[in-house]
Amino acid sequence: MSNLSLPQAAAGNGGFEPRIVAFFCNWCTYTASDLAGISRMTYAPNTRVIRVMCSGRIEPQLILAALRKGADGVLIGGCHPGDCHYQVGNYKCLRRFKLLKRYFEQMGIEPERVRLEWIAASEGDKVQKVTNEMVEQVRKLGPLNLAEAPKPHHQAAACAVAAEGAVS
Amino acid sequence: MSSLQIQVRIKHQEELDPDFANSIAALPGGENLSRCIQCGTCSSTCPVSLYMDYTPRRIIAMTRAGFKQEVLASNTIWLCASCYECTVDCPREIKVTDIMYALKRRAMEEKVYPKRFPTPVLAKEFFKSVLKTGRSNEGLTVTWMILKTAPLNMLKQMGLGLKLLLRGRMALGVEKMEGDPTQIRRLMEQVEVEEKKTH
Amino acid sequence: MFMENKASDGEQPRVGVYVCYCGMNIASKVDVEALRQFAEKLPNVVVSRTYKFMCSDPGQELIAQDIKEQKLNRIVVASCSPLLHDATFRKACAKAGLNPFYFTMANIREQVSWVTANSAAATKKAKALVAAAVARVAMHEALEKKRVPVHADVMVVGAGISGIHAALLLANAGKKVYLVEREPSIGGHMGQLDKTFPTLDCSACILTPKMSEVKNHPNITLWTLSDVQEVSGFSGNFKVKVKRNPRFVKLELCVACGQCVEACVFKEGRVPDEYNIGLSKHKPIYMPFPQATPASVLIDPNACLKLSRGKCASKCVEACDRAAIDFEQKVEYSEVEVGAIILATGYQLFDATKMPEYGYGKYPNVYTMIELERLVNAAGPTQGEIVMRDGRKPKRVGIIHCVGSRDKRHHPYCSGVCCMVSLKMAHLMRERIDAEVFNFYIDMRTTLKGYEEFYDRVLHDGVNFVRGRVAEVTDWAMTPGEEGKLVIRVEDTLIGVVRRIPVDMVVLATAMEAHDDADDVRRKFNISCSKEGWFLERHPKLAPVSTFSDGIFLAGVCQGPKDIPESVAQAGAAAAEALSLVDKGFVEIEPNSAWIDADTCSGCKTCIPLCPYHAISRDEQKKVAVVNEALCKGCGTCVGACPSGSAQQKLFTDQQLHQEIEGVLNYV
Amino acid sequence: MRYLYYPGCSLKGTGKAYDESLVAVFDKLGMDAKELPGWNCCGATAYMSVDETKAFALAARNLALAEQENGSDPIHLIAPCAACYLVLNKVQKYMAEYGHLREVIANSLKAVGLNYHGTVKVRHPLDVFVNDIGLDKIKAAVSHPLKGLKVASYYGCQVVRPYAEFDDQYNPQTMDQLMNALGADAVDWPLKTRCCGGTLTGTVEEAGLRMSYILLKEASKRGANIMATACPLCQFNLECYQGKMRGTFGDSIDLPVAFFTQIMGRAFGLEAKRIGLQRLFVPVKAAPAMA
Repeated sequence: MSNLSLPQAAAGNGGFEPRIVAFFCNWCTYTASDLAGISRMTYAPNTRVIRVMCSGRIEPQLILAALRKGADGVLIGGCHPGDCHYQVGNYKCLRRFKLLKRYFEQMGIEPERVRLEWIAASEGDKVQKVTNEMVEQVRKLGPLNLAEAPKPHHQAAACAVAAEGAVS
Repeated sequence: MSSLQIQVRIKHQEELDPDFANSIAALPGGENLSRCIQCGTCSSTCPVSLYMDYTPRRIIAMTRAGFKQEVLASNTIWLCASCYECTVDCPREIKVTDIMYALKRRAMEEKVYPKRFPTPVLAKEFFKSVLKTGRSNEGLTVTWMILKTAPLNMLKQMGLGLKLLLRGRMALGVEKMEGDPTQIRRLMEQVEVEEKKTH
Repeated sequence: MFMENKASDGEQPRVGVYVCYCGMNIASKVDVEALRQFAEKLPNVVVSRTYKFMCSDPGQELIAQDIKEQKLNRIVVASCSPLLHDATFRKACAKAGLNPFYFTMANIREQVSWVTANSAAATKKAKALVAAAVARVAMHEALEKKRVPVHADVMVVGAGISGIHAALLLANAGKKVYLVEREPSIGGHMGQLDKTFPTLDCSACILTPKMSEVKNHPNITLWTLSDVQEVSGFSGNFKVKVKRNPRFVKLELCVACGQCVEACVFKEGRVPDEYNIGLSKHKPIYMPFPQATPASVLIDPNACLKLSRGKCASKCVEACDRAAIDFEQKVEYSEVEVGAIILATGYQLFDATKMPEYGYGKYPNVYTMIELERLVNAAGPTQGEIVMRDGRKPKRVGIIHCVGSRDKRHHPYCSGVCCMVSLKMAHLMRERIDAEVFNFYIDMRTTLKGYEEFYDRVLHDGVNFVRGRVAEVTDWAMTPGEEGKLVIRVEDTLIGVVRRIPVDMVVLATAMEAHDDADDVRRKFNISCSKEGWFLERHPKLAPVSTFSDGIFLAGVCQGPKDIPESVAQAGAAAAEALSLVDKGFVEIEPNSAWIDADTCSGCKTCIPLCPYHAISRDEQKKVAVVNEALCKGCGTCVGACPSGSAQQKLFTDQQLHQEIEGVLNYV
Repeated sequence: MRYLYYPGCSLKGTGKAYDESLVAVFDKLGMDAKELPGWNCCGATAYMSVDETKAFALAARNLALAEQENGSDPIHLIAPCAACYLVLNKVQKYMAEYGHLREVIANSLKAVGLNYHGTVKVRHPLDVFVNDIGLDKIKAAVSHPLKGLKVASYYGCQVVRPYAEFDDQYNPQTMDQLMNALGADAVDWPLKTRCCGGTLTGTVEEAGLRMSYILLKEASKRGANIMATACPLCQFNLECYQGKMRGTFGDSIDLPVAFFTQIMGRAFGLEAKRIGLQRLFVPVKAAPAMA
């Protein structure tokens, strides 16, 4: 397909293929990614989708765990504001996400390695677009080396984010 | 001897150019070529289609099907006045005007435009003038064009030229841009270098 | 960490992995044999197989047999989306005696083979997803689905032909139905049409009996001038709050005699009549249309002097010998409980002024199709006489198809019905006034039963067909024959020549589009919309009237453009779905609720305000949080926020998710 | 708001009166819009047919130059010529839309010491007059209301297509509003945006002539006694060939065609020479209030 610019190993970065863990909510983004499939929209093969019922379930520990276990980036997909199947789970997710990004900077991880997107059930094309963009973005950043043993202050930070983000 | 004039009108697949459509669709503005549903809005909205040998809709269909020779030799692409009416009205968001430009350029590259047809010459004259001075001088360019394509017309156009001169609407000399006009030439050369790099 | 993991219930996991070819859907991209071999070597995997179609009976049998013979206690199927076949395979497990929640799916079709260009990359991605499923399933526990009784009543929102049909079916099946309509009468768009294609039945003649059946049905509660305000609860047990606007006329007393309308201090109509698309005007007190149901007048509070200014001789009150007029009526709210909801909210028509090239609103003799429907109707503003706004009768009429449809600047979709509507109207114009008719179409779509035959008939009627999309309608005359006419400029694409055709009347077959407030409505009901604003069905083929919210079903055009027979058929399907839900008597709830480990809970109360369902409270004695399972809907927001990891969610425990993360990353 | 003025080549030649009248009107309205230093040809229409990328690069050079003048506010670059307006806008859009093109142009500009970040806003004077300055201020500047002047506002193609975000593409109103504000009557006519054939008159004369003739005829038929244009090529075409049209079509076409800025200048009481009235072929004196 000519109009789908498949991000292939670009120049530089020695053919680095980023590994991206994606957490998609069941009702909107996971459904949208199924729709992308049904519509045969080809996109970069670098994401690994993990389904959760609601983006509100995503906690910083999960994101950090993914990065520690070898992911180069994490993508989170939830329902658009006002559309959450569980009313407000996506807002909780957003709140945590913003805080987490700040901690990321302090930890020396590029905040661009995590991305939160609102993707409705009908937006199969957005799954395609966002995935491709995310892969390109992380490809530019290069591999993340967090694979060593978990640093205690990371854990603490994650807990702090979870707790602070919880305040609604 | 009077007889019915007949002509063979059949197209064999091997006479068509299978890459033609893709080469046009790959250019900026060509991306929606394949999405045409042949509704004819472009033709009916076109103020010049009454003169065209193929209406714009047919040019799109023929381009898509690979009728390269016919498309590039058509008068349609040269009659396009770039008014963008088709581009704005197309329900499939096909940038017909851009496609017409692409076809004109292709015809010039392949040197298959009507003999002594002034538009390609005019375009090249503009180009030269800009390279030299950074600006285009319509009067001089048009004069050159007439001389090159239809010298006899020169006499017919003299009156108009004179009137323009008298009213200060045509300069004989060329007004140059401020600053360094060689920057233009260097810029144009660099575009060629960059284009080669990315292809 | 992964290797040592024992199943949470202490038993050593014995996993069976089943890789589906899905015909060539998966196998053409993913090397399923390599995937099978890869799976075989994963920890805990006892058996790994491939099969052409895992969802087929023999496919399911394969699993059942292995469960019995190989003593499998965990099953992974790598095939399509769990949203499609989770239930199928859970059932297969249960049939073989395994708790169905010892099962999980790896989606290697929608997430892999259908979206990946490169075969090697697809296989690699599929391996990662299978590894994750194998890792996760080891952590699964035996769970039970909870059964909740359902409420037997049903609500139908919108009372056009779809809503009417669905409501009648349910009511006839003995269900109590609340039918909610925001207009003063039921009937919808169908009530405005003159004739229906392809049989040319009179629309009112076939609709009116159904409308009065609604009115008289003991099982139907009809609320007109009403809107749904709030929906809470879930499948089987919805609570719906309905706002009921005042009619200022007592329904039970009014007999629609019309004395009040006669008596109104306004001698002429002053409010553009919605039913006649503004082609006529009605008084502040009016009957929506002769067959309106309920058969009652109503008062427009903005136009009525008494209601807007408080001052009027109120001749209407004097005229009504049944004392039905009541200026004191107020907005009322009703709250009802229903087991299922059918949305049949219909559509609106594309605003033709958005395409100024067709001159609607600028040239008086440019009409929309629905305006013409009213104009040709015997009960319409001209009693069926076809005269234009300038008082002339059209001799030549141009009908333009696809106005706002198949147009990426407006609606990319085909509205489906306009070709047939345009053919019907062309026929009527020939028959009624012997006008010369031109139809301008891009592609003629006459696909259903009897439609092509109708096209043939209209061709024979002598209607002119020009294949081409009209570029513009102007009053610009280039020839004497064009003077004083509307000129249609179009390429006759079958000839390849641009034509200018002067006509007296232009008719625009405008697109069907989602209501402006469709987005607000879908939010109220917690369902999704497609890009174009139509309510989104659960599956385009296999669940076309269901939504992603269980217990909420769709009927008619609110789901996408349809004609009358299709709308009625879909309304029937929606009624059947609702019936099968409420008649079953109970719903099963996915066991994905949250729980809190009382041993580790610090009692910080972080989770309590987060729960949108107020399902978490604090046990003041033990000083810990407690989840009320009956209220929990299983979003997991509390789990995500718990600082001590004490809150967990069934089917999505931390452990399960961490295993899944490790699985996708560490084995490929 | 910071304005710069990009006249383009035509306004230094056949459209000199447009340049003169625009500058005079700016001056009268107290607008500061100096000429973009070092500007070059925009690369318009004909150029596009030789090498599109080069044409875009030429246009982009002007935008880069304008951006250099950037103080704290982004530059609004006023391009009165329809073709310039279109090409400058088009390069903005296409650089955003097509990554490859953006890269080639950015690299080429860099090689000659220029940079463009996309901050310049390309504006047509009609847009500036109606939406920035406002009709009230323009009304206040009118000293000679154009009573009895019936104007057919002619927008032509490239001012409104495909990039005019400031007006309706099918039925533009800004020039009509402006004319009404000057005390003239804007005539409602259906061909406001129909192409004049300007690019064809030099090459396929028959086609170009007929297209212009159709416009002039319809405007006259609708009662116009002057036509206002916003493009040098339209003005040239519609005005300078009227003699030829009379010969070709045997019709007594005789309609003054002026730049809308000249009509503004007249209403502001500016001296005829300052707004280039003497440069017109068809004298405007015949039109009411224009003498």
